[in-house]
Amino acid sequence: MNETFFWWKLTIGVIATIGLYSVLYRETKLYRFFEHLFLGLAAGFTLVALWKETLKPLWWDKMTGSATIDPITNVSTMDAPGYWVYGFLLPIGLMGYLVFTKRHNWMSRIPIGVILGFWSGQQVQIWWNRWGAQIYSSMQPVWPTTTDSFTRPYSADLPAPEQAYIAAQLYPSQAISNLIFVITILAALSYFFFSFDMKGRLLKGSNTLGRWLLMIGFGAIFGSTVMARFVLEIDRMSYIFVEWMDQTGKMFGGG
Amino acid sequence: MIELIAQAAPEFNPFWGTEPSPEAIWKIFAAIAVGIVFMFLLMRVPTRSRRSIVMTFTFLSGAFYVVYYLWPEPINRGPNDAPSGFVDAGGFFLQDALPKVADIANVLTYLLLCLGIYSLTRIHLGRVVKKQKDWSFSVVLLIAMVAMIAVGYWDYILKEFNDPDKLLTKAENWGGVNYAYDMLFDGLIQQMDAAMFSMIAFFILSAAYRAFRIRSIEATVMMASAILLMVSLMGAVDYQWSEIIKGWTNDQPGNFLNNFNLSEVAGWVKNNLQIPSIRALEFGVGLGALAMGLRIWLGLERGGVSV
Amino acid sequence: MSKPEKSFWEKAQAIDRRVLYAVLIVCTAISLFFKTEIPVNPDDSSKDLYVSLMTIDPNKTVLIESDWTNSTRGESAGHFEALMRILMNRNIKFVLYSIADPQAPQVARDALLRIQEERKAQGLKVYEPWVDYLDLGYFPNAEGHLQAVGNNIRTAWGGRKERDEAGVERDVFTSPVLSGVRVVGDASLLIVCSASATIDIAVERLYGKVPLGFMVTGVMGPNALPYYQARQIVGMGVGLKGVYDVEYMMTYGVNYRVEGTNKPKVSYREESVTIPPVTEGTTFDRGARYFLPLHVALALMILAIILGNVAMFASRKKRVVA
Amino acid sequence: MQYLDTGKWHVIFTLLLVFFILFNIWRAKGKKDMFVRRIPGLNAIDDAIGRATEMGRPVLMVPGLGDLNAISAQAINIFAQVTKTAAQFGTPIRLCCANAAVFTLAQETIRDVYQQQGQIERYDVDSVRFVSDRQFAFAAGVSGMIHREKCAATFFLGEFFAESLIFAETANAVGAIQVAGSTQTVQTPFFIAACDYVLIGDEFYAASAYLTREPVLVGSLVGQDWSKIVVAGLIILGFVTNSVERSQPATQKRVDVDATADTEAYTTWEDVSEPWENGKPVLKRRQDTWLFKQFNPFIEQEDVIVEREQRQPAEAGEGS
Repeated sequence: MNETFFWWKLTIGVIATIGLYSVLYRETKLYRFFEHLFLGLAAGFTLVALWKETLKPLWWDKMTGSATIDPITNVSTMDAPGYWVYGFLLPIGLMGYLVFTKRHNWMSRIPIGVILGFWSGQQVQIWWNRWGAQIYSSMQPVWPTTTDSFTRPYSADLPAPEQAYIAAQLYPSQAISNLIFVITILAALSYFFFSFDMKGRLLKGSNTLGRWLLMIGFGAIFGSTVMARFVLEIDRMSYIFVEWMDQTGKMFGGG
Repeated sequence: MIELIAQAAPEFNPFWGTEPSPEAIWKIFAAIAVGIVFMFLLMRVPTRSRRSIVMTFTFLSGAFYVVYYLWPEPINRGPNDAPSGFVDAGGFFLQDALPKVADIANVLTYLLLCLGIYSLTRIHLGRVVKKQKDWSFSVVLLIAMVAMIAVGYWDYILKEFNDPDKLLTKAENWGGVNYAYDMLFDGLIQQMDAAMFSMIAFFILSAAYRAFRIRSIEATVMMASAILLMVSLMGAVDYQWSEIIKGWTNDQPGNFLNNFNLSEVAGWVKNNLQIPSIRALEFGVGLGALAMGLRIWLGLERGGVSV
Repeated sequence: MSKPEKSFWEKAQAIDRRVLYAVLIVCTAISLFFKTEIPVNPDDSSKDLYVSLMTIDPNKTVLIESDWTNSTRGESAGHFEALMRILMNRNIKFVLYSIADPQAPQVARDALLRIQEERKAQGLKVYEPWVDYLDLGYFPNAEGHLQAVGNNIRTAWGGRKERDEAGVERDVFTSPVLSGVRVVGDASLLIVCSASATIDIAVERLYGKVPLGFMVTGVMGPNALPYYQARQIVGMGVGLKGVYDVEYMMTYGVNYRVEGTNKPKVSYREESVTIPPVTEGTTFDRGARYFLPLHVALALMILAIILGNVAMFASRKKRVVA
Repeated sequence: MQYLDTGKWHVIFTLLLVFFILFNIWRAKGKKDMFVRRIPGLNAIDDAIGRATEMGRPVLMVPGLGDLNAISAQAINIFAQVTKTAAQFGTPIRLCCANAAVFTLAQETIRDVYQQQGQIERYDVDSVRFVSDRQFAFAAGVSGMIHREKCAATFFLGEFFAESLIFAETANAVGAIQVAGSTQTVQTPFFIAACDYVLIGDEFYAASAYLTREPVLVGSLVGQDWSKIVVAGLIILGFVTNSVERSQPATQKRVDVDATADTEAYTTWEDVSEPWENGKPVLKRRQDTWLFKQFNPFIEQEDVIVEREQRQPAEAGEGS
């Protein structure tokens, strides 16, 4: 049973994959079929997960609490208290459903207002956690602490104190890189000034420079993202040509 | 160990929290009832005060996190500590309240979910009834949806309530429903996810061929850094290049030329050009979010999404 | 005036995108069947991650946030499997949980099972649930949950029960894995194996409370890089290159000199560290299998860009002449 | 007050930024047509809609995949502006959502727009639709729709992830004018590669101010600029002082002690044993500098010891 089932599962997966890939050729009836199948299944799964994964653990269980009854002594111990006030959330949430009514549609803004309110409050709270360390790490020293050599010498074969000393130093090459770092961040920052006109050579220049530097950044992102995308395609190929074929071999090749 | 067990026992405020028991259910119904009454009261309010009502809800929810942030955080809190003084007590309260408050937004979001499914079903039922173009595909969609719901919940009930010894966690004990569910979910949904996702690779290729042209300085620098990164990701090329450099430097690790290894150069570009430029951009976005958050929280905007 | 014959380059410029698609499919599919070991120089971020994984206190627990699903199997599965192999080889206890997606726990479970089978076949120690690792499953509400974990892990995970070796359901904090953990900082490391923006949440909510390490897809790499540069995380493996880096370091060690060679295959900037190769169990796996096809794909990509530009210029010149 | 978790500094700094924004919003009250720098992507909106009207094809708007937060709210704000124009021309619109809460908000907002334009009879409830909350089901659905309805103009604004390029390339295949912008920096390059107009980073938030010139919005934009200037200033101050300090000889070294099972992390100073290393003075390390101390507050061991009397375990867990 299991092997056969597994093969069917793989096979159907392969067919579905090809069905969706068909849109690469043209938007055909085949694609349309699998698209709607996908949408339907996804919607169905959403409704399953709605209770199973979210409302039950997040809302129902916490509202009712939980207790275990000891089979021997038959004494019930509370594991988690029930927070009955969670019940109040149901009507609040249901107000959203008034959006389709003519007269009370404004009330749908109440749950939305609450959700947006929480999000907004958090912004104040997380700003520093996210940016503080990054502001600090942008304050890079740009003055070399030593001029013994231009770049950091290779210290693998030196005694420990020497290594420690070299590790602690800031060599000119690094200092220059740091300077470039600081200039880049300032230039890029200047590109995002909206409320006043960028007049004067310096501001205009840094604005343009900022845009170019941003493009370099985007290029780099593009480069490393491309890897991820291709790997997924490769993984699909391996799904079809390696896994499915292996399983098919096992099924029919007497394996 | 004792201390840990003591901690494992839950703490709760006897007013909000109740022992799991039949009467708890009554309290819950009471809460729901109060909510519904409240809802009907809201339906009566005059048009002019609506905005302020919505704003109050928004403000109160935002205020919690702001206060949580500004209030001194109680440190080094032991499992059975009693607060020392008012500030500490406030800190304790906020700390305990946080997880519950964090739930509210999600519960509300998910309570709204059916609204989305309603819209989807509406559109496709309409198509079927009106026999519009492609109505047959809408039938496929609806059937798939119903099937998934039925199988999904059946499987869930079997696994959740009729399986005390967790036998169904192993495939060999499965029945037809469990197989059906696995087929629909693992066999179809998951694979279709992956298929759609992997399609991006093709689009990238064609986009690169079509759009990555040396038209302006911007386009050129973007292309150049993209290519540099891609080459540096090709381990073999990178390695061969470093071998060549080893040849020049006759394998002196200290030699300056070693900085021209592809991975070194790519790393340098990332660290000194990508990170700062993107970081500057992100600062802007972060500030934008902060500002937008403040405007929403304090209800300063009018029109658009705000009343 | 008669329309001039289209030149090769003009045709090339107007090439049907489907041709490109076909080429990509064929090339990657074929190259999957060639197995070769490709020499690399691992990235610093991968080295940092691997070194901290190999040097953390084996008696402390590692928390693993597994936030990937089948759709990013290509990269994330490689990361996760490598992580499992490392932890099991070092005999470190770990906790699995997910916040990104309800499916994430199942996918992680399957991967864990694969590794278990593999190790059983190789006659190595097999991890026991409750004793060696805990599988806490999915926690909805990512932000809220990590906030709660950072603020008090014992209340955040307090309610969870698992079956102990005797099959009795008990609070997870009574298990050997978590019994030593009072605050999240008591864990030696939190590894986020993610394909989504949960890395931002992790930094926002947990930075400074526990050392963070990332294993992310190539897409999230650039997102995570600033955190690495700002030392908010100890290290990270990015994308398939990251997977292959780790597999490569497992095979050849770090700063590890084989007799008769003056330079190690993989050298690390902190010369005091020396990590011998992993001798038991599999080292090269998914990363090694996909690395060659990746080369082919990237080469295609670069070729496409170059051809695109050549075509543009060539046809432009022709137009000037005509 | 014990701000031992992260130090006082960040609270003050955050409050400063908040003050800047609010102060400028207050300052802007009643002012007319304040300056906002040109944002090319947004000037394209009218042409795009005009084109759609001529071809009689729909305008597609997607507020991204994100949950209901300021980002999707902002996207819908922009779409409200787009819809205004579309409503006047009577151009059909499609707004596809991947999140039910966002869908609710969009539904409500778009209806308001038609109402205000006095075009309520042109408003079709099904033009704002929920497709799927599953990323790639959503991608499949939307790209199928782009193919079938041959949308003439597409607006992808909000939190986009992997699906961004699927949309962009599909829309390109049917020859639509595309305006795109994502707060997800990682996706921006793909939009740049495939779309006609792209809002980069912050421009997305500036958009509604640019389109409406509402004093409140422009005011907060000014506040954001002030904050950026402060950040820039901080960075400049930082690299100067760091550069100076890093070349000064150190007398003390900062030592951070990690949190253990029974105490929080704390910090102490340790005297430098020999101020000279192989003939050169020992210089301050990164963590010995003044600024580092500001960003990583210096917490003495005694600060982290808090005396609290113990509750009775019975009280601790009622019913246990």
